[in-house]
Amino acid sequence: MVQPEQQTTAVHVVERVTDQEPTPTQIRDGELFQEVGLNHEEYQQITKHLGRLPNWTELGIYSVMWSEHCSYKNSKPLLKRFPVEGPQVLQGPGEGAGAIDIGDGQAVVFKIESHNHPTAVEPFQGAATGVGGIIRDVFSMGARPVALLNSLRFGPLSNSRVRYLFEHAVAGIAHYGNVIGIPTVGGEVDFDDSYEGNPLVNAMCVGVLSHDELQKGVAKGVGNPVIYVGASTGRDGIHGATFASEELGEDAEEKRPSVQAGDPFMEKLLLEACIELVKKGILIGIQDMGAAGLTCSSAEMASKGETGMELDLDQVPQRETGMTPYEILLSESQERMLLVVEDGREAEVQEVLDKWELPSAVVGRVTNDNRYRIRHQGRWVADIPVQTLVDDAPVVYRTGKEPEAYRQNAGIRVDQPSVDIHPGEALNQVLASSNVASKRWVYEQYDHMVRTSTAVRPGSDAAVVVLDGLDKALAMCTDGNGRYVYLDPQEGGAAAVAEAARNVVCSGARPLGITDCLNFGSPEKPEVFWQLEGAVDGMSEACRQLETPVVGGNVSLYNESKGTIHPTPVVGMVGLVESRQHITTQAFKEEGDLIYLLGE
Amino acid sequence: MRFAVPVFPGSNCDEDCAKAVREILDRPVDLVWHKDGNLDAYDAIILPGGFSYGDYLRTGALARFSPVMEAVAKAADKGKLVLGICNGFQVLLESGLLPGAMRVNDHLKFRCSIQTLRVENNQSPFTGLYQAGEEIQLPIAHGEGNYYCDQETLDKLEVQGQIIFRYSGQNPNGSVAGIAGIVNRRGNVLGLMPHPERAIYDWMGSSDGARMFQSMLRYWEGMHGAA
Amino acid sequence: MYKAIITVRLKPSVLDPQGSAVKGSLHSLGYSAVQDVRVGKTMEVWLEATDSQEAEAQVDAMCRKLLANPVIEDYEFHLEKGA
Amino acid sequence: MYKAIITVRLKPSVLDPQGSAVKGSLHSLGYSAVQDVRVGKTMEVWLEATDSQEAEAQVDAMCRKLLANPVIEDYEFHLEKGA
Ligand SMILES: Nc1ncnc2c1ncn2[C@@H]1O[C@H](COP(=O)(O)OP(=O)(O)O)[C@@H](O)[C@H]1O
Repeated sequence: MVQPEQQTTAVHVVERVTDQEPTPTQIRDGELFQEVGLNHEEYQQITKHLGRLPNWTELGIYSVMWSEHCSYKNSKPLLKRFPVEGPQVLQGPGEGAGAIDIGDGQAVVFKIESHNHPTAVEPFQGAATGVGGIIRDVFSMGARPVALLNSLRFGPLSNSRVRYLFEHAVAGIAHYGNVIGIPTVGGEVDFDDSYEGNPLVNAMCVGVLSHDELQKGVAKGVGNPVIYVGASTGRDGIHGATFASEELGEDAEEKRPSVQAGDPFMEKLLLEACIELVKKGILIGIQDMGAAGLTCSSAEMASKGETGMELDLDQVPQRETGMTPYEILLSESQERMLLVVEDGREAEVQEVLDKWELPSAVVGRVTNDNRYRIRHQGRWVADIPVQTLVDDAPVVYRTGKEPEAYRQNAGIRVDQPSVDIHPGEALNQVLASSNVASKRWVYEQYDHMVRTSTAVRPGSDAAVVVLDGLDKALAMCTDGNGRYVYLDPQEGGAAAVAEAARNVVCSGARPLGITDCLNFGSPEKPEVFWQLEGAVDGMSEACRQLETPVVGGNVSLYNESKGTIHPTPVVGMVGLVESRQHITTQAFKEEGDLIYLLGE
Repeated sequence: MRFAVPVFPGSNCDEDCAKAVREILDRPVDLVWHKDGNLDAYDAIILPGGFSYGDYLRTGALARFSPVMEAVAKAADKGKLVLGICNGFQVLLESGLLPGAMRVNDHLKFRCSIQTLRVENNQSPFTGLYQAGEEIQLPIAHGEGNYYCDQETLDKLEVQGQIIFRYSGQNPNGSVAGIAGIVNRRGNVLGLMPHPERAIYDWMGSSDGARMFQSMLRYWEGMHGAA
Repeated sequence: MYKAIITVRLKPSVLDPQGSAVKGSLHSLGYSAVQDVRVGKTMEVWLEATDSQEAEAQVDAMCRKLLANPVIEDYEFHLEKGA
Repeated sequence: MYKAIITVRLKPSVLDPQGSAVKGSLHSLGYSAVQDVRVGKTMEVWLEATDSQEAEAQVDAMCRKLLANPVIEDYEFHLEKGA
């Protein structure tokens, strides 16, 4: 087998690809790095890492890799506080999704992720592509997705724009899950003024696999091919990761990256093909092209493999003409995966991909020199030390400040609520509130029965999904309460975990672990950072007490538009039902049964 | 009795149908990739639900040109049993094996719920184990189940007993005459929007669907003797 | 290269739930002058053909076979000669 | 009474999976001359208006507000004066 030539010295990188692009000196002198969300200090670091001025393509790569969405630069120090270990944990944070042992050689894989900003701009596609992304995170671990959940926060339904956003977001979630054939079995919806301009859409996916099928997103083995598979690349969603890491300004509509549209049919083919490849055991590494697209997936795979990578962009399937390297690398076109397979087994892979009629191409090779190199039309357009993109991404250590309102609220005595309303009328008002009323309107649009494994359907505490061929089942739910966290971040954070645990336990399961999505405002505001810190501490403490480690999650900051949202950590919990006989539902069953009240 | 479940790109109830046959009937069942054009080895064919070809253009429109559909037509012609569930029903309509066409639900939304149906005809190979007029519970899950046919066709369906199931109570999609499922003139091809394979155990919310599979087996054994 | 612009509509006799819904929404937005709405599909198909007659025959066949469902839909199209 | 014939199309930069699927099927039916397919919507809206200018203004507003999604779609329309 012919090995690709190994570059030992730095290659010659072009100054710019087209006349429209600024040159490296123009970028420096005009401070154009600010346009892609990088500050002076970060630009200096990049120059140091490269030993020269970056060109526009390289600047784009750094800008997305160092965005909050990809690098967690603001939240990393806090995420370290989460308990992430436990005897049952097979895969903690760091991969597409976490994995927990459930006995019998099986494991459950799950993760939650946000798609808040895209939904605020285009609710149907924004919410739909959020679902598509989280499903890819789960099957890229080698797991067969078995259930979807979500957690939604919107402004009051009395506002017609909110109603539009809500209806279309629900339809988008339904559409993606229904078409791909994964039941949407649960979730939660809450309406509050604070989400009016900035709705939250968090989607969770749960999958199951055999231990030996667990995959990783690594690029290993010098000379091994890097294979691109799935939808072709267009100009959609360029800078989506950066967009997610900024406040939604008045100009969000114009500034938005051209919106990503999802194709759940394509993803269904991708899912089946990837699972077939996993079963054949041909894959060395597999990763979804999510936020920051090809750049993020390839750089992370090389970083985790402690290797390097060379990509030839001319091989990337493209759906528009004249795309620049910058655009190809940063596009967030949906339904795409990156695979690394053993050299020489390309034909076997091709056979599977052809059966599912999926576009694919060998777009690069694994190298051993820790460089991330990009070729385009015969020229090198980027040459970057891999670890500077991932491991050496900047970390921002912020300090929080207790908000004024919190101090004031602390003085209020709440043990004697003064209510002068007739209890019957109060009850009616409570039952009629959109937060308490039945959510059937929402979940009837979700196919919650496909796969014929749903034993407890939406409408109870946690959903229960039985496992083929086993007496066991999985209970799962999403929970969070922004108002509690607003009033007391630590208590509120702990309460979210506790509520999830109660729901799982009430369904007959023992909690196994959680995934979480931290939806907060701008971390640059000390009061918001204080909320984030408190919530993380509260959640961590609850997780320690309940022995439910955090095996993955997602951070969504900068949720601001005309004010900051309530701090809203959402907890997705999975529990194990040892026997189907233990499955319990919420409803009263028979006349004469005793009713107990447990707890304080 | 051997069953085949053709699999189109985008089918997603294929495994569920196979599971129902295995668990309820304990008979052999194969998933058959849509490019395979031969179904001679099978006695019954179940076209599964899902979103073949993403439901693009019209539901079932692109799947009907798959090679396997020629084999399905041939099997129907030979009098073998063909059951089309949900998207399978839509494919049967598009391919002309059943009369009529499907429109989007009148409320324009996808609807997933357990629905009450009335068994209008228990003389078909698919309904022998139900009582005539019996009300049964089956789940539905579709966005385009609003069955349409013109008056002339409807009159024929009524007179010839081809309407097998009707929605009882509220019509969940606006279908003509509350139609949930019909057979062809000969009676060996049934298309229905509800999902019998999702109602085979009580824990699923209903087990009424099991008898549809059992009816098929009983009918076949009546023709061929138990084998 | 030819471009065929095809319009597929539900037959007048077939109730159009989408059209009724759109009409309802327009009314509730205050467009009370709207009397009726029908929703259909438009398709643009680019194809190579030696002349417009051949293109026309091809497109007509595609419509009959696949692009429209004769049970509920009518179609019409026109051709543009393109680059 | 006026009839507005409105065409709503996905912007060229937005993925049209439906178009790709239809193209694939046309190819497998043997129409290999087909180069590309895009699928959009067409709407016919009948409305009362005192003159064509008023009708045009109304229809344009409806398109912007409801009938097209400006984030991913473009629209165009023409008016016919009807019975
Ligand atoms: N709130 C969180 N709690 C726990 N883990 C988190 C959280 N946010 C992110 N992580 C973990 O950090 C890792 C890095 O995320 P990354 O690979 O960038 O994932 P993605 O972009 O898919 O969210 C992921 O494994 C994720 O599970």
